[in-house]
Amino acid sequence: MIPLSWYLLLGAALFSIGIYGVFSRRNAVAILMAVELMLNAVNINLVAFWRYLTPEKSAGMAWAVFVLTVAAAEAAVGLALIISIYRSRDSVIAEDMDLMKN
Amino acid sequence: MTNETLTILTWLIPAGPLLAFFLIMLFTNRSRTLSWMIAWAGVFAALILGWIVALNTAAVGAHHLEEHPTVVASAFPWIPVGDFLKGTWINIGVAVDPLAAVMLIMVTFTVTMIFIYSVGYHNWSAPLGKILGVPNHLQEEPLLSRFFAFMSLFAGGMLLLVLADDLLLLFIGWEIMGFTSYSLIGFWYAREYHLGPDDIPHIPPYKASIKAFMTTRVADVVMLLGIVFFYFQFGTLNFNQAFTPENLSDVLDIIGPTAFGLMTLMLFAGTVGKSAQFPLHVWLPDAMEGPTPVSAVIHAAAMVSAGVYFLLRIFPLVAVASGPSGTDAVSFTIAGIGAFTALMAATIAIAQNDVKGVLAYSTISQLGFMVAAIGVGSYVAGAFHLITHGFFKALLFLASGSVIHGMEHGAHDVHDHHTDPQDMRNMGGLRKKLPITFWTFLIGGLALSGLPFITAGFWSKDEIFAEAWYLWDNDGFILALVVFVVLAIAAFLTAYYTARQISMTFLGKPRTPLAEHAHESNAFMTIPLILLAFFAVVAGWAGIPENFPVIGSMVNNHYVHHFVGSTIYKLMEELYALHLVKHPIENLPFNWEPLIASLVVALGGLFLGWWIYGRKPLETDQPDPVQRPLGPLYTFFNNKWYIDELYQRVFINPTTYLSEKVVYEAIDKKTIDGILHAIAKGFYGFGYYVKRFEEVVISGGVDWLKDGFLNISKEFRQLQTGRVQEYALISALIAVALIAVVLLINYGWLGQLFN
Amino acid sequence: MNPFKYASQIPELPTISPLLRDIIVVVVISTFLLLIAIVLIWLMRKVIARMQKRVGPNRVGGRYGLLQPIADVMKLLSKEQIVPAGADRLAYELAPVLIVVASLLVWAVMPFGPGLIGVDLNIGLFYIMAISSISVVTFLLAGWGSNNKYALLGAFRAVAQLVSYEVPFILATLIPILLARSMSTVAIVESQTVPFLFVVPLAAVIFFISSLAETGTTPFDLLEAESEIVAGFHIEYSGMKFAMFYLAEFLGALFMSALFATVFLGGWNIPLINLMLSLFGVQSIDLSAMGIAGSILGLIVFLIKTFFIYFIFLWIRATWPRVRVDQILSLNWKILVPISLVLILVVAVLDKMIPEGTNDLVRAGILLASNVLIAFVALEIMRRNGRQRRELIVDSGLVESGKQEVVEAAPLH
Amino acid sequence: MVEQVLFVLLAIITLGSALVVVTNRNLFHAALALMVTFAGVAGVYITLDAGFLAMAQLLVYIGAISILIIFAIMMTRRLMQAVEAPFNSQRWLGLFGAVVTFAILAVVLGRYWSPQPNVNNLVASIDPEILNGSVARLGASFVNPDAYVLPFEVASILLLAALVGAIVVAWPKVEDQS
Repeated sequence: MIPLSWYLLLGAALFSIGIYGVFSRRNAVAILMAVELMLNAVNINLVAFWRYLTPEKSAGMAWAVFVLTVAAAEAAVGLALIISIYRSRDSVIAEDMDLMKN
Repeated sequence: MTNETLTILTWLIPAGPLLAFFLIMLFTNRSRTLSWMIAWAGVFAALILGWIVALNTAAVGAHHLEEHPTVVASAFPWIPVGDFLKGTWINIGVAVDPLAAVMLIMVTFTVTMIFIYSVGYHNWSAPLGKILGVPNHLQEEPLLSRFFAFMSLFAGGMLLLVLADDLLLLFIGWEIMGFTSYSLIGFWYAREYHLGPDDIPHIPPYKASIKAFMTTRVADVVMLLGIVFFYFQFGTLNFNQAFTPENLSDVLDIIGPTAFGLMTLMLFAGTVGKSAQFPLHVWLPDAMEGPTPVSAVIHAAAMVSAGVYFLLRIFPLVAVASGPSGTDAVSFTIAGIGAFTALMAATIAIAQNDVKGVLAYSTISQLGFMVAAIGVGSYVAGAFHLITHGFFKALLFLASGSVIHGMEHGAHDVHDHHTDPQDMRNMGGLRKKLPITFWTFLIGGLALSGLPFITAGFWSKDEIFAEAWYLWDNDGFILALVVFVVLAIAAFLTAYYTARQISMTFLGKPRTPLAEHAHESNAFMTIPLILLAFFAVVAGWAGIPENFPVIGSMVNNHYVHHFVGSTIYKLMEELYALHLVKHPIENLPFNWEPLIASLVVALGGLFLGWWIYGRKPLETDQPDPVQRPLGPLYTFFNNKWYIDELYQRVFINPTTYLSEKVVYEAIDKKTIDGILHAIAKGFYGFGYYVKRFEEVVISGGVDWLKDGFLNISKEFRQLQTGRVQEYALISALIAVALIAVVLLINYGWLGQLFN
Repeated sequence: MNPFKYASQIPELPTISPLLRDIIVVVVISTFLLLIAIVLIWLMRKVIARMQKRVGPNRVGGRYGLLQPIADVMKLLSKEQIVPAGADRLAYELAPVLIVVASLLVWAVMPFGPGLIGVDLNIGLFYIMAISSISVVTFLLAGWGSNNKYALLGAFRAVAQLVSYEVPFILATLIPILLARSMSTVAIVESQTVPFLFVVPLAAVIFFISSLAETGTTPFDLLEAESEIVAGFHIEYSGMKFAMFYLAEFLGALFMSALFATVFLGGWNIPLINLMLSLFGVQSIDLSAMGIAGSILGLIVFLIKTFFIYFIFLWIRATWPRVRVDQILSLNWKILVPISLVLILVVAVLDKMIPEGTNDLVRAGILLASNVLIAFVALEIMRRNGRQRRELIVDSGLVESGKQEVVEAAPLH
Repeated sequence: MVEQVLFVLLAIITLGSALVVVTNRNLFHAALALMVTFAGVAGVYITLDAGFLAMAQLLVYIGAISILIIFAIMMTRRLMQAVEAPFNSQRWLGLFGAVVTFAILAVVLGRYWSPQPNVNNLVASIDPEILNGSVARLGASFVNPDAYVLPFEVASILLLAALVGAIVVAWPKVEDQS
């Protein structure tokens, strides 16, 4: 019997790792990967709560599925953006994309 | 057929053309073929349904109809008026009684014929070069879809008017026709004329359409006032509810004969405008600028008949208003206008040279016949002449269109685009060139001039004469005698100018190369002519009085009289019992005088016309034979009694002068603008000082402020690195910090967090 | 804690602890597969050889060359392991292992017979799809790892083809799931009193085509088109690693045929037998109730069906030419996917509309009619498009095959 | 007990590979580690009796998203090979932010859900029927107007929009294709 808090801790840790990746990686693709990590962390929490609090309902799973969907869409569009930026600016480094500077 | 089915079918009659209009306008206006096919479908549906309904009505039988004239009556509440919670609604509804039935037969048939004809007519349109804005010869009409859309809308409006059971719906159909007639008369909107000296003077289509629209507006405003008056008095717009003996007598008692007559005349004004009676007839000849099918549908089948039909609809009102307890002014006005119009138009027609112009004026005069007949109180005769005239006048217009068409072909072949193909002086000898057109035109013309015993026109005119004579003979109604005489003269002239027209157009030998090279139109145009010719003859036989010598005993049933008469038979009986009308709908005894009169005028007129024009046909450029004998009278007729010029001087010039000089110059420019300029100057002065203040104080301060912000922003701009991650990090850190603060506040100090 | 319920156990066997039983099951199944792969190799070579008027392996092990595969394995085992220079070692080593693992994992939910199943997941088919999507990754690993442009190209092709053909594959699998109202393979098998092949033939056809593409056999074998990209993603692999790819390929083909047999041919059921018997009023037989005998009988039936389908695979492989990349993709996106979407809609609505308790034959007939109708309409539309395409080619005057590609590929951009 | 060990193993795999994802210099290996993370999360789902979600995780994340990411990596390959610092200037600040976030989350968790088993009476063991029916309930709730039919439709529209948008964005310019 695994306590709920273990799952929540796992989710929190995964989330923090994702945050770290988002803030500190230079490559846009890497940033995207980190975002996926964060989404997974969220999903873990959703499913854990579903299992432990309301297993007879389907709210947790349903929202997990929605997060899955959103992640898929986000990855598709994000990668498309990255590739088009790479085509136009020949770089996928997030720091180089500072057209709004000053 | 059950009554419910009949009701549904009745509702569906106008639906077809209206639906066709929307379909063409919205979807198929790109495809010409699809458009006219849809239009055909609409009118054919209307034709079939209309005839089914009409024949079912006829099948009920006159005796039963006399008791219950309204076969189909269906209505539903439409507009809430006043205290509509109590259910005072204006209903929209249809009703079919014998009068509507005969109208349905005539209108649907002629309109369908005209639709068929239009396809053939428009596939080869007006000549090359002479006219702007219209397709070249042997080219297809570019706006065919629009044409058929408006024609369908027109047909729908007419059917709506015929089937309407109350004044409002009737007025709606009336106005729909008004608008569509405007847009159809001005169909070739880009036409401009460069008239030679000897050309027939005519104004371009767009002016003609505006003229028609404005003229009928004048009438319609009065008519609308009349409708309001009617509703105010009767409390309903429905004919069957309004025209009960009680209502009529009550209203007559309440408002008195004068006001009653006034109401009737206000409604009658609508007819004057729509049916082109004397003061307002000027729009109709110019309306000939539209394509010939439009002329046919406007001046024969639908629109002008609508006026008379409306007059027949409100006939009980007329009868009561001019009845024993009414005023004779009503009948004098109506019959007087009708008779005068008939005579005037006939006189004008004898001096016209435009083949369609002659027909236009003859239309006016025939409508005068009907109006006069109704004025003297002969209901059936008016209706009967309305129907027969619808048939043969549509025939005549279409045939004349075919003639013009042939002439234009000739014009194309000889490359002569300056001779007017509509001028009868340029025709002649077309009998060989256009055989079908000739024979059908001949039949129509004979019907118009009332060739005895065969044609429809004879029977309907004879009916009018008989009625008028009977009224004079029986109760010494002096007006009836006047009408009788005037109409007899008009009929004589009618026969005369018909013979003249046929002779000038078809007989003799061609006077111009155009006529030389003219040739017959295509089957689209000739087949409707033949069908219409059939009806132009046969339609009259339904109206042979049974007491007519020899023939009457053969037919032995005055069918139209009983059928149409049964519409208001019962009502008139009751009104007669109340001494509100002079006499009910009754069978006339046979009299020799009207018969002899109509025989004489018809045959005499025809013979005279033939004697002058047909016996030795005109040569090229030979002036009109009657020009010299008639002298100034001829020019007077030829210039249409100078009525247009009169209106120009009396109405239009003063109006323009008023608006130009008084309103624009004096009031607007001088007075109002003066005041405004004064105010403007004042504000200029004020504004100058405001400007100074603004320059010195405000903008100065703003500049100072701006510089300050500029300097500050120079410093702060460094913060904006344009890196997403930095922004995200900063915002996240701030959020984390906030959360931390909240938590610390919630949980007290860190010390007691983990216990 | 484990939500998955095991299949109905065979009573004769002694009951043992679940963990031990799991291990036994895993060992048995994987051994069986690894062995049967050898048979498959021999079968393929023999059958294709006969179809091509050759004799095929006939030296090693009797005149039928029964031991030929063993010799092949020996050769592969004894070969030298070459690692290309500049290879990404992690990916390079991981790929063959992963692909074999994936191709073995899917068999866990395959019902060989009554009770003969690794684990009866209530989401069995979904599990299969998920695992087979893993195998896509391994191609990328191999292509990327063995630092070689042909390999990378092959990997790209393979991934493009597999990922896009997963769509009609899944859609076509959804239809039996709809009809059986369950994703469990056992439930699907048991619900097929009439094999779904005769109920939704169109779905079966789509499934078959996309399974051909999934396994990358002819006519969809672009991922290892020897003539274009030398051998696809596993060009740089040799010896046992290559053997693993080889093995995975055979297992994949066999698995697809087994899946077809399960989903559309009624698995270990003897087709239509219960309907026949019920027509004669005889007591219907239930293999799952007949204990071990039933299990063996079911296994035999299942294997017969599976190998029949596998034979059809070989047949196509031996006879069909290869198609172009753009043709593959347009076939997928323009034909298979729309048809299967429409089919799902129609089948779902019809299946809801047919009242419960209708005779299975009637239900099957209605669905069959709808399938035939949709197929006819689809064929009609395709015929129209084809004619337009031909006219386009003829008008453009490029009729010789060389330039035709340009014209046909044009609409894709 | 077995389950707890299993869970700990899964957690270690997941977190470790996640760390690899965010720290590894070679993006391709990072992507591989990402797949491992996804697989680990799927395992976590299985321990949570959410087999369906686990499979969906495999199908979507490993089968689709990872493939996409690897494609992107390969298309931008030239840059991958160029030696470059994997981290930007603010890595330490980011690390700090992440740690603080984790700390706060941990504090809140510790406050509400005690790490000891069987403390706050949760739904410990439920009959397997409910769990077996969970997928069916999920599907029903997606098409149930009282439940999630609207978000479901919105999600579908979102996917469509993403499809179109991705194609449009990544489409080569007109001058690119000869």
